[in-house]
Amino acid sequence: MSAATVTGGALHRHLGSRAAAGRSLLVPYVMAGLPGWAELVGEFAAAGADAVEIGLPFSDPILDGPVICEAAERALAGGTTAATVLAELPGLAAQVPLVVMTYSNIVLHRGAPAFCAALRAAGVSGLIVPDVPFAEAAELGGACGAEGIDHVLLAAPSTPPGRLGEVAQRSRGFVYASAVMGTTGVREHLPATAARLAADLKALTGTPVLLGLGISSPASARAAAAVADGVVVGSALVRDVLEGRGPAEVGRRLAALRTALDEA
Amino acid sequence: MSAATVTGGALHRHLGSRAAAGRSLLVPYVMAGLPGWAELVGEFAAAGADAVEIGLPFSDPILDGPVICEAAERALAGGTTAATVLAELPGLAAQVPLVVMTYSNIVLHRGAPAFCAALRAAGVSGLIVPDVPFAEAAELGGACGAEGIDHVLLAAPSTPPGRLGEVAQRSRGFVYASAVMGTTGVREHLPATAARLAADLKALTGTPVLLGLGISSPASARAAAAVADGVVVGSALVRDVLEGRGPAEVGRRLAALRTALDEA
Amino acid sequence: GRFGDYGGRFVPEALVPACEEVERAFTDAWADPRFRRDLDRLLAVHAGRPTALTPAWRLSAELGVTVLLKREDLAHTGSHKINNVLGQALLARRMGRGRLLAETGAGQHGVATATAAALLGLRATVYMGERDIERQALNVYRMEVLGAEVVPVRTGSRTLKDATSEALRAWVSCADEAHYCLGSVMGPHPYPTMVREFQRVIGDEARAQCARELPTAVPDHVVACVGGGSNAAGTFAGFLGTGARLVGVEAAGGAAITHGRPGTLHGFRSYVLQDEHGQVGEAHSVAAGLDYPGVGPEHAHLADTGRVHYTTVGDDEVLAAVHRLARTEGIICALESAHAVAWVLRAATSGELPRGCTVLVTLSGRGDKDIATLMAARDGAGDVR
Amino acid sequence: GRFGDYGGRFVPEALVPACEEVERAFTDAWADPRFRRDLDRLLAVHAGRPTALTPAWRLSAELGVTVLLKREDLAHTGSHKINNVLGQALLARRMGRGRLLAETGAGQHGVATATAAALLGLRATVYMGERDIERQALNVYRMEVLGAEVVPVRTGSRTLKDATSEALRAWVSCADEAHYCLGSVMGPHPYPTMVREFQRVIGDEARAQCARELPTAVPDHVVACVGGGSNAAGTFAGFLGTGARLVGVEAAGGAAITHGRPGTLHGFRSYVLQDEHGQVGEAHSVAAGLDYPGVGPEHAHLADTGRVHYTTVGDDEVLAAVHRLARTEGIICALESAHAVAWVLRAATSGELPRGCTVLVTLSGRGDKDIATLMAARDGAGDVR
Repeated sequence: MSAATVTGGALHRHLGSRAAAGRSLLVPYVMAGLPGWAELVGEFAAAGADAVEIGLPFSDPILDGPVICEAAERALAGGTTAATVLAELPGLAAQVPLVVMTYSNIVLHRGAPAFCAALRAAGVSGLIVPDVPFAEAAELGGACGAEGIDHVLLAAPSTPPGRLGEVAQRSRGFVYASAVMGTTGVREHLPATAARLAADLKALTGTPVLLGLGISSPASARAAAAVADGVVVGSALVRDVLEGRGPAEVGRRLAALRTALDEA
Repeated sequence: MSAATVTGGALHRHLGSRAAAGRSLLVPYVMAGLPGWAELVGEFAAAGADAVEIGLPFSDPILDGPVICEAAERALAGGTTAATVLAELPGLAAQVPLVVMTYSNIVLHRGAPAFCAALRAAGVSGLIVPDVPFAEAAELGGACGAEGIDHVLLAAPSTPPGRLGEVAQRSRGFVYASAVMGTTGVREHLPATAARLAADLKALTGTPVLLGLGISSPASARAAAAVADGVVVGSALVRDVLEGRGPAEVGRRLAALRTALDEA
Repeated sequence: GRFGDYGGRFVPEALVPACEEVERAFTDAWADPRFRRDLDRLLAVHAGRPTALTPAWRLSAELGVTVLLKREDLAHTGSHKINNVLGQALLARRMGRGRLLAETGAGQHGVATATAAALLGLRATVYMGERDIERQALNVYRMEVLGAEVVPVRTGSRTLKDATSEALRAWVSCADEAHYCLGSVMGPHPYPTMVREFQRVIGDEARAQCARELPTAVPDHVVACVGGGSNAAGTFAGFLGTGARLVGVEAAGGAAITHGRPGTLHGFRSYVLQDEHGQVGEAHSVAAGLDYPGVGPEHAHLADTGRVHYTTVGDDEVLAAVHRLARTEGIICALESAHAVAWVLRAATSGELPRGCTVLVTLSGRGDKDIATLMAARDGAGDVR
Repeated sequence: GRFGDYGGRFVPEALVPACEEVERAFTDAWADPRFRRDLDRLLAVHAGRPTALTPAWRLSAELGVTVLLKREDLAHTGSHKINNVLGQALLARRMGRGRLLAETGAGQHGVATATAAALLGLRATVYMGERDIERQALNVYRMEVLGAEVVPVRTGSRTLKDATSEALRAWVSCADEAHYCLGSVMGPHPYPTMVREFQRVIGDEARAQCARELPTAVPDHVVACVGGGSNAAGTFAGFLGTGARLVGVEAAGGAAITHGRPGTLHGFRSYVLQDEHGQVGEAHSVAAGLDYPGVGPEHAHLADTGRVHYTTVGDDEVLAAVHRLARTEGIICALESAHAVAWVLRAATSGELPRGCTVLVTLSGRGDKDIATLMAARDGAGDVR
């Protein structure tokens, strides 16, 4: 993987053109395997998602807070595997690009090339693996590139300037900017660390910069949209699912976020 | 205390003359403070005891087995002290000499001279302190001598020949020959160690040699009498008391032993 | 950061700078004679090093094999864990960190971390699975007496694996003020290397002691139990350059090398127990300290290259080994350590250890913590011995 | 066999030859360089001696007094008891005895005896009060794992005092084949002398270590807890010939010297807690190892001559001392040892220990055995710290 040869795939083009048109991007997260998850993808598309992140549950999710941890446990307890999820995805006829998020062992278990080929076959256009940081990403990035999967990289408030530039330039689809030093989870306000990281990243790349981790309310989404190209929202939506809310109801929460972003 | 100056007191003369007359001596033990103990002294005298051993209970009786240990605990729990016992003794008008048996701390607590004076005042004529062996006996022996109390010494199967001679010559009243390497308690047969020790002692002194520790049945008493000048009987009688038998009944057990000895 | 295909730094980007800082600080400290002197002094005057090398006279006579025991059970807090935590605590102070984070399973590493923190005036936060907290109430209270905060972990199986995940998560949010004091030769680079270096004092001491004790200077076999693998890594470090045959003994129910396959967990790539879908399994051993589904990456490499022979023993053999060693040598070793002893018993019987050979066995810790487990095993199964 | 008015051999005539034989054998062995070499080697390779001398840096800074800790808690089995039992077990083997008898209270001496017996291939029979057996189930099982037989004692208060009486009784009937391995500087001659000599390794080591550690070579104060008094006797033995002020700290509820009067118990004359009729009392301390109503006869003599200053501390101070030491130095010491620490805390505050002075404190054992007691104290009384 060299900077010169990496070009964007479908996700990259889709989000890039929407962002260029001035739209604040909204990428919600679905934990695959929870009740109604497949319907939820459609609801999110209908509610204005620009892409949907599909979480493949892993037993030891070290970047995830209590909500996603519990969701993963439930999904695993229900027999969810990467294979069952990828088999279902083509049937969803999703109206938006799909981005898989999972941990490195799930990828490594099949081998990165085979895993990426399976993603492609399932119609997935992006991949996020939070425990493969930039320095470990060469093999995975190559495998993604070979299958036309956009490999989304994460940046964090602690990422030093030099590496921030590399992450910004290599990430495809979008740059996942961690709004906070912490795990996924519901937080009341946009953390103070978010604005600077987003600004730094935007100065380094034309790829959309999305803030994630802890963004849950219309207010914080609006605040994030003011400094970045959009947001990733996970725990707030997954919590709804865990609490028993149906796809339509969860879709309404996303619609409220869409409204907030559009008003920003 | 030098061998030349030690002469016997009342106990010494009493037992010496009876033994010389061919009588097998019988010295039963009473734990002072148990129910009916005072009456028991009279019963024992009536049943043919040649002297009665009065046990003053001590909290940590290291030469005593389970029966006497339990008796001591009960007596102490009932408030028995050396003082209460010695105060009662004169009222018994005992028909035989009384020998106090207790442990060194009870003696030391008052000081040996004061303790021996109290014994004399209470009409006691002998003293056995099993945890004052010969080598530690000088002070106590002197105090006894000063008050005319016969200090009974113990010999054991393990006592080496040299010291056996000294014990035999210094002991007054009788020589307490430990029939067994062990504590007080009820044993079925006369231990094999008894005969040799008794014979060795009898060869060393004219003072009566009484076997004690574990002699409980008429048969073992008879066997003991065949090799020694008599027996000390404790646990078998105390067990009767602990089991609730009254003075008259316990006296009958002693009478049976008396009969056995007289038939020997 | 690599041992062949293994190791690496598979952590969120947010943690990479913290790992890099630990790496820089450790590299710098390890080359600094003053740091080494300070650590050596702490190990000597506080932890009681050097630990003894005990010839197991009666067991040796029974087996026909000369058995030497490296006595980490005599180290302060009862196991080799203290070697590593004193090193990391000194490093944390050097880095200006005021707090230690740690994961713990049965509580041994947690107690050691709390101890080092108290000694150096640092705060300590120990993550411990809720199930382990219930099972190890005494160790929890021990940590509290030492002034540490014990945080219950309620995710997953609520045991060591989850406590480790939680400690990594917590570190993300406080890496600027806290040092993650990881307890074994695992985790993201530089931990596997750093912890091995802090534990190599076991092997270095044993090497020198064997040279005095044995006519051959070097034992024929060097044996240690392997969970995460820190006592084994420290032991082997002293003998990799010799001709000694090295043997790592895993718990049959937690044998990442023997029964696992390559994977990533807790920031490193190594052999990992996992199901056919890549979900990490739970380990099950009578020894709580070996209840870990992964193994340090250097062990994975040493297994692949064949320099170390890894094998397993089962719970029954382990319990029998505790009793055998207790009755022959007067040492009740930890159930973890008993895995190494059990292998020696088996190998001496089978002839894998030829008569007259010499065997160094690291006793990683003492068995005081395991007495209740031994009692339960006795009461539950009459044939334990 | 005498220390002033104290000591002696107040045992039944039947036991005198056994005591004499122990005396002869000990005198002979102690003068035999080979015995000394064998014992020294066992202490080194098996028990982990020398134990560390730990400067208590943070506590010293807080108190304004230099505190050095002699770390018997690091010795094998967790206390200084191992020094004595290894000596007596070697002696028993030299005397051709195949079995050790011992009394135990909380179980520490029993575990140590069982350990030494296992190591030397002897059998061990440990007498233990029925109440203590109930309270210390883990130590009972530990002894059983080591192969010892634990005999419940049902007389008297069913605690240590009664276990000692029962062990003496038992010895009467088996003195030809068993050695009575008494656990402290008490009992009939030669035990008080012999046990002190086996424990003087504490003081001798500490003396040499202080000479290296302190500019003044000898500490100003030497402090140890006193129950029966063996760790104190061993410690003081190294410093009687120096100018150090020696301090023995008794438990307020078991202070034979401070609250007792002369008497005889278990074969020796010394200070004994007793009622106005000469019945021996029960001691009560949060530290089970100090629950003994007597004290070694040499201590009685050292108290009378004034060479050692004996004082007491109460349970509350002791519990506070455990916590203070844990939080400043990372050492959870035994409740017994905490008596010595508690006195230092008090004396540093009151000015009895002037600022800048040096204090050696013997930590006789580790506190692992006391964690349940500490938890109960916390739960029972909010003001323990």
